[in-house]
Amino acid sequence: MDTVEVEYNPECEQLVYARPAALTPVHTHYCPGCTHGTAHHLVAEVIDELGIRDRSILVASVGCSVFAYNYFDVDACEAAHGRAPAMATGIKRVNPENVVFTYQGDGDLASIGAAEILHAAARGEQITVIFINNAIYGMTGGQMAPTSLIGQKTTSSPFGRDAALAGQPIRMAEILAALPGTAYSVRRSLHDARHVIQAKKAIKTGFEAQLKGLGFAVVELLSSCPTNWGMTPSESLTWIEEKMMPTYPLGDYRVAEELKTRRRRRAR
Amino acid sequence: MDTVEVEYNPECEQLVYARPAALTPVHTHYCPGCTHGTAHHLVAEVIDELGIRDRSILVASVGCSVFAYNYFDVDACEAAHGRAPAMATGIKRVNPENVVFTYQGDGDLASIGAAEILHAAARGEQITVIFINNAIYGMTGGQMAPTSLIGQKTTSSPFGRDAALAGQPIRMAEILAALPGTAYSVRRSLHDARHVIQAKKAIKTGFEAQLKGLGFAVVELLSSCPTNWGMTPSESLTWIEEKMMPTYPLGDYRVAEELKTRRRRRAR
Amino acid sequence: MESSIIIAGFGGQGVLFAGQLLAYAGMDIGRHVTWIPSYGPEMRGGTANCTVIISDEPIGAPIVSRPSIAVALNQPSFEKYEPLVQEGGLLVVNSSIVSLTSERDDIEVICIPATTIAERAGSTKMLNMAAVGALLARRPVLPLKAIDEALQAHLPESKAHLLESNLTVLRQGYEMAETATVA
Amino acid sequence: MESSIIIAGFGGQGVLFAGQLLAYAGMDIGRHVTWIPSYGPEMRGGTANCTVIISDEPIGAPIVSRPSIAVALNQPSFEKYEPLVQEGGLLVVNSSIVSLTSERDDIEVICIPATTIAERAGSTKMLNMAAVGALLARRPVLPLKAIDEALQAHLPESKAHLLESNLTVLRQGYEMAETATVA
Amino acid sequence: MAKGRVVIDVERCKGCELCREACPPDILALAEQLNSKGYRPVILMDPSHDCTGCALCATVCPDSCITVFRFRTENRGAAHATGVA
Amino acid sequence: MAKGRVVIDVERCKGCELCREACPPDILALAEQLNSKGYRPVILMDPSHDCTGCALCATVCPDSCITVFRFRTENRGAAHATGVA
Amino acid sequence: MPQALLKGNVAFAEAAIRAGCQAYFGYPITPQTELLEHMSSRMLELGRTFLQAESEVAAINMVYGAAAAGVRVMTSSSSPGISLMQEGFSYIAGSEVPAVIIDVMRGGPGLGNIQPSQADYNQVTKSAGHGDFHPIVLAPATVQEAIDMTVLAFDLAEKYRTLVFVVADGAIGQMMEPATLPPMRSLPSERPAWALTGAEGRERNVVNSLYLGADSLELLNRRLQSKLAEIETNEVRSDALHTDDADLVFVAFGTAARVARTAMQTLRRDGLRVGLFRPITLWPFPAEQLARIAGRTRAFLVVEMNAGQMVHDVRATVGATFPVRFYGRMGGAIPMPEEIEREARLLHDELMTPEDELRSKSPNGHSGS
Amino acid sequence: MPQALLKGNVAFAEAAIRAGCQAYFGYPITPQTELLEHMSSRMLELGRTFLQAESEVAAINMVYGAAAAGVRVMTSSSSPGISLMQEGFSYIAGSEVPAVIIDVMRGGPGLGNIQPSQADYNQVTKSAGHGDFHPIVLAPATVQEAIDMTVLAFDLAEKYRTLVFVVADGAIGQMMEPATLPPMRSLPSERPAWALTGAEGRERNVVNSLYLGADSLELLNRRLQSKLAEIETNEVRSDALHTDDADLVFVAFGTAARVARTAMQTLRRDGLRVGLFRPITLWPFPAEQLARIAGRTRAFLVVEMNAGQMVHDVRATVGATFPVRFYGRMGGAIPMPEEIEREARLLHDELMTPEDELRSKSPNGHSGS
Ligand SMILES: Cc1ncc(C[n+]2csc(CCOP(=O)(O)OP(=O)(O)O)c2C)c(N)n1
Ligand SMILES: Cc1ncc(C[n+]2csc(CCOP(=O)(O)OP(=O)(O)O)c2C)c(N)n1
Ligand code: SF4
Ligand code: SF4
Ligand code: SF4
Ligand code: SF4
Repeated sequence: MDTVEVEYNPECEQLVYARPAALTPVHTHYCPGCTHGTAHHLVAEVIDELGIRDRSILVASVGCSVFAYNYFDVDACEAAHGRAPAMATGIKRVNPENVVFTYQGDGDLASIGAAEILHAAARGEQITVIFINNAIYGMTGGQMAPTSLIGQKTTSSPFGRDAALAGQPIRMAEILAALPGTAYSVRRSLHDARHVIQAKKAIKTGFEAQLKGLGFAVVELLSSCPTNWGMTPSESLTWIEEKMMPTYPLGDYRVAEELKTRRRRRAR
Repeated sequence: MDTVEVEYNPECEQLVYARPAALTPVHTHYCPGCTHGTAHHLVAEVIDELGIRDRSILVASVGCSVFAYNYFDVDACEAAHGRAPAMATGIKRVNPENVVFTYQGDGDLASIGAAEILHAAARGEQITVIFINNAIYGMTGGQMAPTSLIGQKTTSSPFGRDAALAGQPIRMAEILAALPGTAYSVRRSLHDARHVIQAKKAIKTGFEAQLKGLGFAVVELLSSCPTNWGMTPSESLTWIEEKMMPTYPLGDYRVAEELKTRRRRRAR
Repeated sequence: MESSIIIAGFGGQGVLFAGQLLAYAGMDIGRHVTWIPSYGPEMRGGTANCTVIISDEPIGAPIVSRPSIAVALNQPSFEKYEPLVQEGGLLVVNSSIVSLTSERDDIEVICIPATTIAERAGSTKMLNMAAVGALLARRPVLPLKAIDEALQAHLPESKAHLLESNLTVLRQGYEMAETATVA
Repeated sequence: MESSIIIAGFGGQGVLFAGQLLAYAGMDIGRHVTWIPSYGPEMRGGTANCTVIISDEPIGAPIVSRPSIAVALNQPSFEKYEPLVQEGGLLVVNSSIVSLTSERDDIEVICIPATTIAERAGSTKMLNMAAVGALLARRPVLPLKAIDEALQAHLPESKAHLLESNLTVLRQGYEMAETATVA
Repeated sequence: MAKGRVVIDVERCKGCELCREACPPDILALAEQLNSKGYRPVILMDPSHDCTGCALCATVCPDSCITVFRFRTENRGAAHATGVA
Repeated sequence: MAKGRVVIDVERCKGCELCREACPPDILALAEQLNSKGYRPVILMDPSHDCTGCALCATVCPDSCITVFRFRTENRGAAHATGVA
Repeated sequence: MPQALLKGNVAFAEAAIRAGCQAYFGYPITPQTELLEHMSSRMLELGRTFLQAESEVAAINMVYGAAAAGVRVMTSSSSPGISLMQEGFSYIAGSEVPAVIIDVMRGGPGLGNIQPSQADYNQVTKSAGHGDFHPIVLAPATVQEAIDMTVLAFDLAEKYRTLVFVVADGAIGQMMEPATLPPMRSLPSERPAWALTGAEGRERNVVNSLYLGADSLELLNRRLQSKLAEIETNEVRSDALHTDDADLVFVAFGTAARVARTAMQTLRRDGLRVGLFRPITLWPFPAEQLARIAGRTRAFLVVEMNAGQMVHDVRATVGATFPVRFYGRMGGAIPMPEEIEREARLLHDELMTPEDELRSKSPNGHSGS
Repeated sequence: MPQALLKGNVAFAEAAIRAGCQAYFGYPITPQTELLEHMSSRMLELGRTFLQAESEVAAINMVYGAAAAGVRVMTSSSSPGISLMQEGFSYIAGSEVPAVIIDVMRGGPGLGNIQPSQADYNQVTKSAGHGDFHPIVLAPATVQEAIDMTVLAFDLAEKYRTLVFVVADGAIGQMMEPATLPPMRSLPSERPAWALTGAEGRERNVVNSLYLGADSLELLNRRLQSKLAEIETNEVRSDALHTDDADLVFVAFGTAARVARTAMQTLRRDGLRVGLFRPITLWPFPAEQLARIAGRTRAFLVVEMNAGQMVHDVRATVGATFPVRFYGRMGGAIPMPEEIEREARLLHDELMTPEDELRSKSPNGHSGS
């Protein structure tokens, strides 16, 4: 696929924003307004800014982001459902010089892949995990995820998620923060420009944790699924803010000292 | 196998302790001084005291306790390695009237079975989990477990567990306590009589949590493996106290209100 | 007699329901029918299509390489299926958004502004009914009445209030196609 | 010529090492050998055993239903293997803890107080050496010297300081068996 | 006078309109005709030249369809204020 | 005068000696001969009748080999103190 | 019951419910997800057990648990999920508890795609897990058969205390056809004697697949083998169409059989005497029935949606000398009637040539277009 | 290199190291644990990658990752663990990355026991996972072969970018025999062109098994099938002993072949002309070699430590008319030479009776004592 060549005159115009180089020109298959796309360009911008495109290896997972290996202009592979952290471990252990990151949905990471993510964090694997929490299984058509909200109607919880039958939503950022090998575990949201900008900062720190060899890093991002939530893209963003955020408070659940000090210094 | 009939005269003698009825007469295959046996008789005593022998279903796991179904005089099954919580879920969901408990080692529960135990806790399955943490894989001959201590030499960490390669020990009682469906999560030890008595109290509460339908209950027990630790039984108990307890502090990590109050009332 | 019908368009154009409607109607009047969709991961903007077979005998293959009737509700569908329609077959085209025209002289091509018809009746979402109407006007694989009844019987409750307007669109599609000069 | 030897006893009695020692010695003097243990989950008090085959030709089955030589270091092993020894075969019995005696007149049975011998030499753990010595005294499947050398070559470092006493026990077992009147 | 302008890759645009909502001066609108994917893309409608080149539209665009420029003639400083650098 | 006594299932005992260490008056000892499993079982050696029937041995015995009695003649109350009831 | 227009996946689910399925544990995967979704509403409405497991591994072990408790239980999945269940299948087989598995196959290997496939024929018939066992494998070709065989599956599972698979390619899961559902069965009032229900007033029950001694495990295996032998004598099912006068017989199951049927009709119209043999039980494989047909026809054309798996069972049945040709499509492609007709005409022409020549032409691998 | 007395499991591990294995990921399971244990010390000493995974599922996906990075990688397990790896195997096959798997089989089904078994023959040869693929399967019968075939496995895996299994029953993993280790190979200085190493100065690489379109996935499958065909022509291996003059030929692999060898020697001493055919590659199965022998002998006695799995490949090869008898032990039992001799004598006597009678006697299932 093509990219549009945008002409401009540097003399009198300053380029403020352009599509990041770490994204391929391919048109994504994501639904209109799906913030998977937003997460993609944030990760790509961070890769560009850190200048690690030619060192990075993406481990895509099984979910709507299954084609991520087509969208990021880096070496990439497609893991089995839930096993991205194990595959990333295999790669990072033999390629310590590479920057290895996984991109996983909530069904992938929190449900079928719970053991792999837990142990990657416990071992302190030097990988960065981008975790897209959209409270649903998107790819397969909107079934309940371990992250679905109480009362949320999905195609596999048609009467709304009932805590007595299906339990309460799992908060992965908090759980993973508690594991000994975790250097960085935070939750951010993609529901408006301000939060998108904060999310990008967190993603950058998540990669820096790996570059500094501090251990396992995960950035949980509250993301939308207009299609399976049955809402317009903008309604979806409101739903994230009003419905998801109370259950999934944004925040820093584990930030290694080395990362804190660094951030402060930069702030000055 | 036989049991010895012990004769005595109730007139002038009072029976203070006898082998619990919930244990079969079978001689266990455990090594001399292995506190798996201690955990067994505690669980059996609790079953006797609660009068639930004929309602209980044991889900044995794959580990040295693999033959537990021969030792407890209750309906029982043998789960696949690590999957006892899933099997117990299947049973409890169709037999809500039964008291379903798993008996799992640390390799079984914390390593291969991490996803199943995590989700059983998250869903708040009404089961009781007896978790034997002996910091090693006993059955297979002493390999490292996720619970092995830093520096601990095992047959798969011959130079001692190195945190940089294998991560830090995982504290399951704490992790499981953080999950929304957990009603009871505590850690006790089996290294001396006083602690054994405390362990029994915790096991009893763990079963009461299920009887009251409060949710998922787990009792982590620090246990010995003289054979694979290469120590005498009594050296092993010292090792638990001196080496394991600092890494695995005993304590109550989650106790549902209903269980607390009850305990207090009894104390009066 | 066996008719094989492929209906294709954008995800949101009610392609699958239009096919099901034909299948229901066929079943209700005692014909053998099969309906099979193209299926894939959730994606908007992807093109959806389904194959319906209506026959007097038990049906073997539920899919066909060359349908006797194709309904193209958008450009990509036209490009894909126009060449595949059997000789003597029918191609129904949604001229509201399909600008292309067929070069073939061995098939019947009927163009109707389905989107526009539906829009006028209240919602573009009903364009699929206009197409079905047009189809039946040129190929009486089923009596229009059967479709009417199927629509009443199987329109999802959520859409019940749209029954009348759907029927209208169906008729308008039918009539427009009856009178239309064939391309 | 092929000899099949089963050594059996309690877990702690050095059964497996005794077998390996024979295998090492056999290999070192250029014979074909196989060693295979009974294996199972870690359990004390279980009985352990291993099968050693020493032959002039490549070895097929690494296991035998009826060994030419059996070494029974405890009661259960005696009960299990006494009946299985081939006609004309040898049964070595640790009389220190095995009270039973064999009824068979078609095999040679040699009883030595292996535990006691070892205890006297410093540790009961060496009883396996006494048994090996006795075995070789009655069936020269290998020269005693080969065992000496194998022992020096393969005794685990942790036990190196016990080399001498092991050799002594080996010899004592050998001598006692040489002189012993056969049951 | 406009301080900036945006260029939209209309073929890539899926018409989700998130950029519209993010745009303070509200100068993005849906085009009349569909693109080849069947979407109504967003286009810049800035008659009174209100675009500040704040790039918020580009920040939230899930499909990275938007390129943003700011004219050098005035308040250069603003470039750093966008936070998307 | 002994306040209690213990009965040990010597066939079940594996001679781990944990009961010995738990026993306050230290009146448990290893037997001379092995049981049929090849273990040296523990036996009660209470010449001076020191057993209090505290049941600590039974509490720690991994193989539940020990049955414990307390004589009714004196301090019944102690029964409740054991905590293993 | 009147006919309804039913989607295969929904038909599987509703049929299971009517057959008295008391518990369902599963994990979403295309192209069988509608099955799980139907269960998620209907089972709860009926007050039965539905649980979306955290994974296929958990799902099959939940099934194992519920089966051990003696209830009618089922799970469903598709190829990758079925691979993850292999250990669980083996435990269930070793413990001799009944369970029903619906496998709606998709294109592989690996993540592959979600299009219809029959590439897991070997997986379900030859090795559904480690150790010596075979599940009974039923292969419906219509939505009506999907219903009937799901009901049959529960009965066979209970009768033999075994695993029963109902396997379909994605097309059968996704297509809609008119079909009739059976009436709702009443649930069994009590559990089997061996079930885990608490040992009140009876000897305790143990469900287990561990037999430490080789002798005891060999005994279990003998019992399993004689059970399998019994199944091989009693439960073989197949369907034959126009095979009496046929020069050439298609051998196919599932959707491939439907397509072959269409090809057969066209060819017959053109005067070629073609028949169709359709294994309904993939295990036990209807070898005798097939051998009998081999006696009266001249060649087989095996059509599969894979690289050639069942064809090995066909060859093993009729021997290397009998002409067996294979035509397959892979990766989720469905063969078109025209393709099969072409192959059939080629083969038919060859049938006029001497046997030996023909044989030499019969390729081993697939010859798909 | 001088001979050493080596345990099979240790031999596998040390041979892999000498063959240049750069990374090992595994999970403990009897009877292969010594393999993992040896790796845990040696790999670290050599500064290579060793990691005890949290499970077999994780282990195989770590292997997948390291293989995608282009290093020589291996895992090992036993029956239940191999079942858990099926999905991973399928992904590795679909992605065409090389990997070596050591499978030391134990008694099944289910938890079964830890005694030697060959009951997973079908699992490794017919269906190591969903979809159309076959790993190359090597079956050593001695500790020396365990070494040689492990080295070969790495070379074949790399040559064909495929999965290679080395399968042994527990006895071969546990026994000690004198054997010679190869010299230590130097590690490859660079990675293959397709490997994931970061896209510096080249087009980016993608390792993937997803092909959404049926056409593209069919293309992949065609490539895989032609690769398999190539392997079938180049890599078939087998061993024949005294088959030239034999009236009766044993067909067996692994430990069963060793026992059969002993039986053969005894029988030959008694004047019976018995031979032994030993498949070394279980896949591809040495059908031609076997067929040739069928041409000059009168019957086969297939001996396996299972209920009869390879015997189906033998029957498929020689057809229903050629006398094939099966003798098997299950559940971890190892057949004794005497048992095989008895079966052989029975069969040998029958060989003197008319063919047809004989055929009728040839049972389908196992006839183990
Ligand atoms: C082993 C296996 N099980 C199930 C599936 C089907 N499947 C594909 S994606 C998916 C879940 C996707 O949800 P999530 O991880 O939340 O990502 P999202 O699509 O919401 O971005 C499932 C269950 C599969 N491909 N493999
Ligand atoms: C799928 C599978 N993997 C591995 C094994 C081998 N295995 C048996 S027990 C065990 C671990 C036992 O350790 P733990 O759970 O800590 O219990 P312990 O023996 O220490 O009491 C392992 C790895 C198995 N039986 N099944
Ligand atoms: S289904 Fe949901 S998650 Fe998937 S692409 Fe569409 S909107 Fe995004
Ligand atoms: S190996 Fe360890 S855990 Fe197992 S029985 Fe022996 S002492 Fe206990
Ligand atoms: S946000 Fe992007 S995709 Fe959405 S409408 Fe604006 S430009 Fe188009
Ligand atoms: S604690 Fe029990 S097993 Fe141990 S020595 Fe005392 S009585 Fe015997």
